[in-house]
Amino acid sequence: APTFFTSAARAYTNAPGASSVTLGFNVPQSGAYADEGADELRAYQLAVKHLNGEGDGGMLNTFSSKALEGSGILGRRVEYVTGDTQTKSDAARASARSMIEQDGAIMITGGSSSGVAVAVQALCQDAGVIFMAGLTHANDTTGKDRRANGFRHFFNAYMSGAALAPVLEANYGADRNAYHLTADYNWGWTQEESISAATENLGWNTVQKVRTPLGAGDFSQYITPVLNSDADTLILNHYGRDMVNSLTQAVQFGLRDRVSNGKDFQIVVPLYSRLMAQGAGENVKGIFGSTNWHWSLQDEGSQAFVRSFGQEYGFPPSQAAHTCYVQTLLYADAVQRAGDFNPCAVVEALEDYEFDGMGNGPTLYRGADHQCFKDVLVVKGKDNPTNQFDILEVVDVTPASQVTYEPDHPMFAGGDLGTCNPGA
Amino acid sequence: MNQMSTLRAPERPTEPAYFSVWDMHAYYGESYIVQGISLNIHEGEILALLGRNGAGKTSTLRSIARAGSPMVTHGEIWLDHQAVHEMGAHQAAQAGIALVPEDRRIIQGLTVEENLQLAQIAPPKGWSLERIYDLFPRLGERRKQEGTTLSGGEQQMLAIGRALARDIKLLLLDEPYEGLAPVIVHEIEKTLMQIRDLGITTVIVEQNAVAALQLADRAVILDTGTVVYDDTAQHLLDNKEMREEYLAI
Amino acid sequence: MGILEVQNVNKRFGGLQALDNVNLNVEENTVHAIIGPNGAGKSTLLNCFVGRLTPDTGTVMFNGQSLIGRKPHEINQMGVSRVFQTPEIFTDLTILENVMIPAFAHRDGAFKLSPFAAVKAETAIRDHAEEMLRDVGLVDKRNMVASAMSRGDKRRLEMAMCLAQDPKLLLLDEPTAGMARADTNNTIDLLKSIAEARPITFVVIEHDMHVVFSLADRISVLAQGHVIVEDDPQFIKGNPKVREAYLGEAHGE
Amino acid sequence: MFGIDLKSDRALMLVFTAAVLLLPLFAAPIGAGYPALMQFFVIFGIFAVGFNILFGLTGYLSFGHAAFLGVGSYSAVWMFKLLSMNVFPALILSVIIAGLFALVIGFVSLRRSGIYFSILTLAFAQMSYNLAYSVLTPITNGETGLQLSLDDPRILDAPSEGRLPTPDLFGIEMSATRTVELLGIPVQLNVGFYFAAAFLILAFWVALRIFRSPFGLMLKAVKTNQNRLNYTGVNTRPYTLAAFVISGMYAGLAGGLLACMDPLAGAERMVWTASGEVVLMTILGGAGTLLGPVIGAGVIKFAEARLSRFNESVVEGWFEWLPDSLAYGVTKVVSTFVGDGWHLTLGLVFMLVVIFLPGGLVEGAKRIFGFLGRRKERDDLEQVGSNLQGNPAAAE
Amino acid sequence: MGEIVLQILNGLDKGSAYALIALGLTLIFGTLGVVNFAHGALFMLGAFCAVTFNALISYETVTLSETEVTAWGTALEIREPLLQSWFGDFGLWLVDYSVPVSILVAIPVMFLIGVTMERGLIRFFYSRPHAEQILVTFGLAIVLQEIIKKFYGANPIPQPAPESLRGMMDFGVWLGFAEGVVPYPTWRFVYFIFAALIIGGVFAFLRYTTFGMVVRAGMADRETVGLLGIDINKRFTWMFGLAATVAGLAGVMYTPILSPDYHLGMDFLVISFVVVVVGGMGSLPGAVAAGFLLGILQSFASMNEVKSLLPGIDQIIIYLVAVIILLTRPRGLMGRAGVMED
Ligand SMILES: Nc1ncnc2c1ncn2[C@@H]1O[C@H](COP(=O)(O)OP(=O)(O)OP(=O)(O)O)[C@@H](O)[C@H]1O
Ligand SMILES: Nc1ncnc2c1ncn2[C@@H]1O[C@H](COP(=O)(O)OP(=O)(O)OP(=O)(O)O)[C@@H](O)[C@H]1O
Ligand SMILES: [Mg+2]
Ligand SMILES: [Mg+2]
Repeated sequence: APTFFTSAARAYTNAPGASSVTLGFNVPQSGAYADEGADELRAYQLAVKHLNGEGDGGMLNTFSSKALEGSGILGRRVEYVTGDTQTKSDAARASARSMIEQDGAIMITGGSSSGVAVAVQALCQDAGVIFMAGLTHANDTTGKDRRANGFRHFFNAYMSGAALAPVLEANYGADRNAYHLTADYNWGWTQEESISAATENLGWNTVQKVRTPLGAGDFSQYITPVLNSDADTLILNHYGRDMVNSLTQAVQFGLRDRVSNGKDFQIVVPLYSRLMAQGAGENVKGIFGSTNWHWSLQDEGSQAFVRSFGQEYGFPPSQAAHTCYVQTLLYADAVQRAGDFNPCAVVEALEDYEFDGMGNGPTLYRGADHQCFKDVLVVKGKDNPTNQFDILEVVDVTPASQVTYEPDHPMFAGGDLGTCNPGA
Repeated sequence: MNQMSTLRAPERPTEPAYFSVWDMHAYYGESYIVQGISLNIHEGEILALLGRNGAGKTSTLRSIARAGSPMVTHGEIWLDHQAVHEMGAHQAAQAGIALVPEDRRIIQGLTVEENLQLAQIAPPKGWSLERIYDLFPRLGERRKQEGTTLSGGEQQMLAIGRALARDIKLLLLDEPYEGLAPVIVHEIEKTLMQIRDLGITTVIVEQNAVAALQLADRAVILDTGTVVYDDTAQHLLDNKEMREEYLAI
Repeated sequence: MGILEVQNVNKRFGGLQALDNVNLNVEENTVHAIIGPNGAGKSTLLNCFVGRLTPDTGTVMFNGQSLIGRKPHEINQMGVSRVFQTPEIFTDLTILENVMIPAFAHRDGAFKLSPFAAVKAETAIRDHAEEMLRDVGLVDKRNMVASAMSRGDKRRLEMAMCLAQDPKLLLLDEPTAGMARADTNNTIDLLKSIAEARPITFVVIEHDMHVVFSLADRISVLAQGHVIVEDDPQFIKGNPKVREAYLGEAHGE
Repeated sequence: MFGIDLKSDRALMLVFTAAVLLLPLFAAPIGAGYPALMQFFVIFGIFAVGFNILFGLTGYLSFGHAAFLGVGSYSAVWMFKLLSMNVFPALILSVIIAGLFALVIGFVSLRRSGIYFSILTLAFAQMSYNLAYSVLTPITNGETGLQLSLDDPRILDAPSEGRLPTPDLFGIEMSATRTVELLGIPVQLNVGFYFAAAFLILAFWVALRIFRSPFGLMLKAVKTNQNRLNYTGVNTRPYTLAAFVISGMYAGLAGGLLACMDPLAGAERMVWTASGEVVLMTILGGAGTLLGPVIGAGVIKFAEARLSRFNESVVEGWFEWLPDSLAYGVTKVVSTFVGDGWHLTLGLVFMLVVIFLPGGLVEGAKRIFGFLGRRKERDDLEQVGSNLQGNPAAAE
Repeated sequence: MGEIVLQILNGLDKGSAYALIALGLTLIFGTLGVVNFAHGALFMLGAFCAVTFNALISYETVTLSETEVTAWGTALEIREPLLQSWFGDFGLWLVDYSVPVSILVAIPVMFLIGVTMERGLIRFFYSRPHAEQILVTFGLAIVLQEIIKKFYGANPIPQPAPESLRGMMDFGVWLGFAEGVVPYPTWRFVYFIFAALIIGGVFAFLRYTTFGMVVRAGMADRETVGLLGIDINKRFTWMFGLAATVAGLAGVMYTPILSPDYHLGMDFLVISFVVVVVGGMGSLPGAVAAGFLLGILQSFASMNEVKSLLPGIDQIIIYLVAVIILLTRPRGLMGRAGVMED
């Protein structure tokens, strides 16, 4: 068995002392996702405050579980270390290892890309600590690369497809020719697969799937062929900076003013990031996509979170911040309920756990793959934003039942959770 | 060694000559090469600077021209009442100093003509290109050729031509005959006499001491960075002892 | 049959006929001087011998083997060394290392992978290199970095480097240019003693007539890419063609 | 210096070995004493030492060396997946494959010199990276990186159940760590670290021998005057190619060791910034010096790993003792340079080192000791780069 | 057919950007002999000149609302654009045209940045090894980039083109195609024209003044040029300012095409080095030609027909072409002998 600390006569890796427990927040601090990482970090710091009984308590007040009392976790004060994933698998793992080996972190969380999430999740499995994934949307994280020690609260590409499809049908009809531009790496492919499957179910026709290099910058050479195809819908399987650029440029090439097959040409961005969408400016207006959470939601939990976050930092949180905050609370709660920091106990407490009051309605942490099942938001770029954060409006909430799939669904097949690993 | 005793002590002259160097010391990094050299030349005179390999002749010329290395740490250089020691290389050049370096330093990537034009960009302008081509017809024939592909002798002509393209007061020649065929040496000798007749003050470093002394008014011999002889050229030609000791002729 | 035979070599640079049907025959164990005005094509000819340039037409045979189309290092390995007109040395290395490199090349050939040998253990090579430095009078400066040498010293170093290879044919492009008269005389003596001590052939380009006439067994005069005269030294001086093209009227040495 | 005669290679080797072996002791107090980082120190040390054999000696600046590191890692992980978790087969394959890769790329790239060579190597590495990231995903597992899985064949090992195995040396796991208290500081002694450290020492010794060999002398000669070398009867191409392949194999070894410590190989290992990093390590420490690259690697990896860790609340902790108003300002200023501003510090370090210590850290240290110590001592140190260095008596 | 023309246009457009960056880079790199890894950062700074200018002219006064609150319970901010309230329609126009107008700001700013960089740092590195130049300029690039990140964050900041130049232009009708076959965004067309003007201007400046010759000479042998009475330092400073300005302007005008972020420079750095080297060291026309060549090839390699034959070719085409060109032409397209070959 892998042993990171043979000398420690403890039952599991990095067992906390009597007074404090250390969590590792591993977020991108450099590279294209640095702002998203910064927002995640803000959420983590807020979560730590709330766990330690400082501030207004945020979602602790609305959380369905009342195990947490604002006295740390199991009476230990919550401390944290931070690190830079640089949005690279290697760097993220190095950073996570240093949190585990040097700083004694018992749980690692964060990240803004699926590659990083999968890589760090595997590391945590080997090291015997819990990984609470941050923003990761690829099917693989809880599909083919699922691990017993890893948990994902964020939704995934399959869910995006399942949620978007009905809305697309309602707005654009069942007879469309879709053209996919896809970021040429793992996440892009799973999203392309999921979305095309969902739209083909509606009766849409997929005319072309084109892979574009990550960070291409100028996408013009991929957009002009769209003009000459018989497509009437462009689906951008891009995230972050690629999304900003490809969307901006698609609009620049007049796609939105185009009429094709007698229909108005449409663009769809299946996964939105509100933070990044600012970079696309005017161009997002009226464009459909999906998101895990949005600050304008009116439920109690969301409002409580937006309030604490907004008062602390002066602006509303992003979906990345939300998922990270929630993950931290969920972890703490699981430990509290289990009465033990042992990762295996935590796994047991989280598996098939149902909760509410965290902004997404009733949610299930499914034991079979460690994926959360909850409602998915379909959003649209807002036509008349009232301020710089008011970019998206929620047009539909797809109920969890419609986005639920079997653990061995073909898009998620091939994975094996294995057994939980407590280290030592 | 009576010549030694007639050496002027490095003592500041009250009235600087047209061109004078006073107690100049210079270093390459930490190697102390020019170890207190003083020179005095009247306007229009030619001074032959002689000495063995490594004696510091080139270093002295470069110091006077204010080239980047060696670093002059002490001393004064005066040319026509201008304090050259306070100048940078380009200012010294504008004040009328021209150095024809020992390795010629023809500029790569530039044609013969461009090499000459380059010399005329900064004031003051000297001979016209036509006049230079008249003096060295070979350069005229090859004016469009890249300077560094010229033969060794041609490069030497170009280097001298480049100096003449500027209006100069002091010409520093570092081994101008090196690598030249006897005919050309003769040509250049004639040119140097022409230059002397124009009244351009000249310092010439030359291994062919006889040739240099025939041209020169004064002679200075350097050894390990210090002046060991300073007198008229004629006296040196007559002084067998010094010639044998320092020049092997 | 000479050691170096050059037949009908032509070389053009654009519009310039740098070498115009050059024929040359260098006898073994002699000193063959090439003189001629600047730009006559002397260095170009030498470049054709060592593989720096390829003649447009013509043949160059060394010891019965053609040199045309061979790489510089191959030609050198055949026993041809060259001293350049502007010194080519390893400026960042010490003087001793500069001489040891050709000694290694001579012993080990064009390439030898010996990552675990130690230079300092190569006493034979070092002794040989030091001997060469002693010959040219640089042995006291052997640990100095070569870039800090004066020009005359660099020439001497390059000569030592070539000698360390024990070449059959040594090409010297103005070996004494820039040397003090005393050292020029030493160089003449050195070359003479080398020529006596071992079987070696010299091709010397030189403008210093004192050197040429002290050393040469035979002289070729090149002008405008063309060999105008080839003869023994005593006949060269008086040759009117040579006087006109090269020596000039006033030459009085 | 320090009473030790660094002029002797044996002494240098001894001091180096001791320093590497005692690293956990020195690293612990500065927060660097954990396995992951110390493994990085030695592994990137190997990478940089190898790079320096090419760059420091021949002056050929390769901007694609990370490709060999990446290839080494992929080879090792494949070996873990297919054959066995034993590190030796993995390392052997890493070195061989990286060497072959270097042979091909070097053969083509070395037809050019100077900047043209640099761009050729860069182009090859970028092609490798782009393909590894996308089209070659079946071999490289793309963005996520190649990792072990439960259903790997691993024909020599017993089937793994439930948990993934870790790389081992005939049963001793690389990840095994023992913590001992020394002077009140917990010092982590890790198998993987010592395993890699042994390789660093070996790699350093080989590099030292190369530096002192006629082969090394030829490489230095290539750097100063390739032209002269050709006219001296030396065929420079095989020399440069040999240096290229050797340094490629060093990189492959480093890549293989990375995979041994953490069995995942990501495509980012091959991207141009990764190649740039080893260039920076070498120059920062001092190109052409023996110790420089190792030190440069340590500095950069330390900055990357530790500076990003000091977030604002950590910095606040440092200045708690200051009066509140002052503490706030100081915290703000200091945290600009750490945490998510760690790149800024790195950039400044690069600039300051190269401005004030030309020649890199080692060169700078020599200079400083030169001013402090006697002149004689400095002369000794300057000799370290010479092939004739070693036993001075033998040189006379 | 329309597709091919469109891809050529795309290539020209991309090529314009590559050529402009490479032009500035080769002025410093191929001509002054300094390996300037901060050149991408200059491009990025140019882009942020546009961002800053836009931010300044769309400065808003903020008052806190007494009645309304935000979703998180703080008082709502009411923003009032300052410029419009002062200048009315002209203010609006200025905001609309902020990208092209910011050129006027970028020229002096970038020139000053270039001059400061040269005076304060680069000139101490002319005679240093290339390796040290790389280290110091790379360090500088990181520092500049982090400073921008500090002020503007990591996310891209959109800079729309002026309203009137935002649409499409039917380029095909000029070439005799049917209407609507070759539509092309107007702004990209503007960028192409702009690049052509800058390139032409720089060429004219270097050809019809002695400046170019002096700088070339100074690079080959600074000392000798100095000994000929020319203050080469001053010229180098100017040259650097010029190169920085060219890079900056390329960045300003590119912002509507690519929303700038702090990392923009690094993304262009490698490709611009490749372009310069493929063009040949020391050759300005080479750099420009290589820029356009690589741009066009990259566009063609991205066509579906090509990609289906050679998967992934669009990701490596630039490097592949670089390898092929450098192996067949030793000094790139038009390189001069001896420049940075050792
Ligand atoms: N760049 C340098 N760095 C260090 N020392 C140098 C440098 N250039 C020359 N020297 C040293 O300075 C001394 C004088 O050199 P200089 O070139 O002035 O001599 P010289 O009289 O011109 O000799 P030559 O007749 O050989 O040209 C020599 O001992 C030489 O080794
Ligand atoms: N690469 C080249 N391109 C063009 N012309 C050249 C080239 N190399 C040499 N030349 C020309 O060829 C002629 C012969 O040059 P070469 O160097 O052989 O002369 P040389 O006889 O050695 O003269 P010197 O005694 O002055 O050294 C010269 O006119 C020179 O300008
Ligand atoms: Mg001299
Ligand atoms: Mg010649």
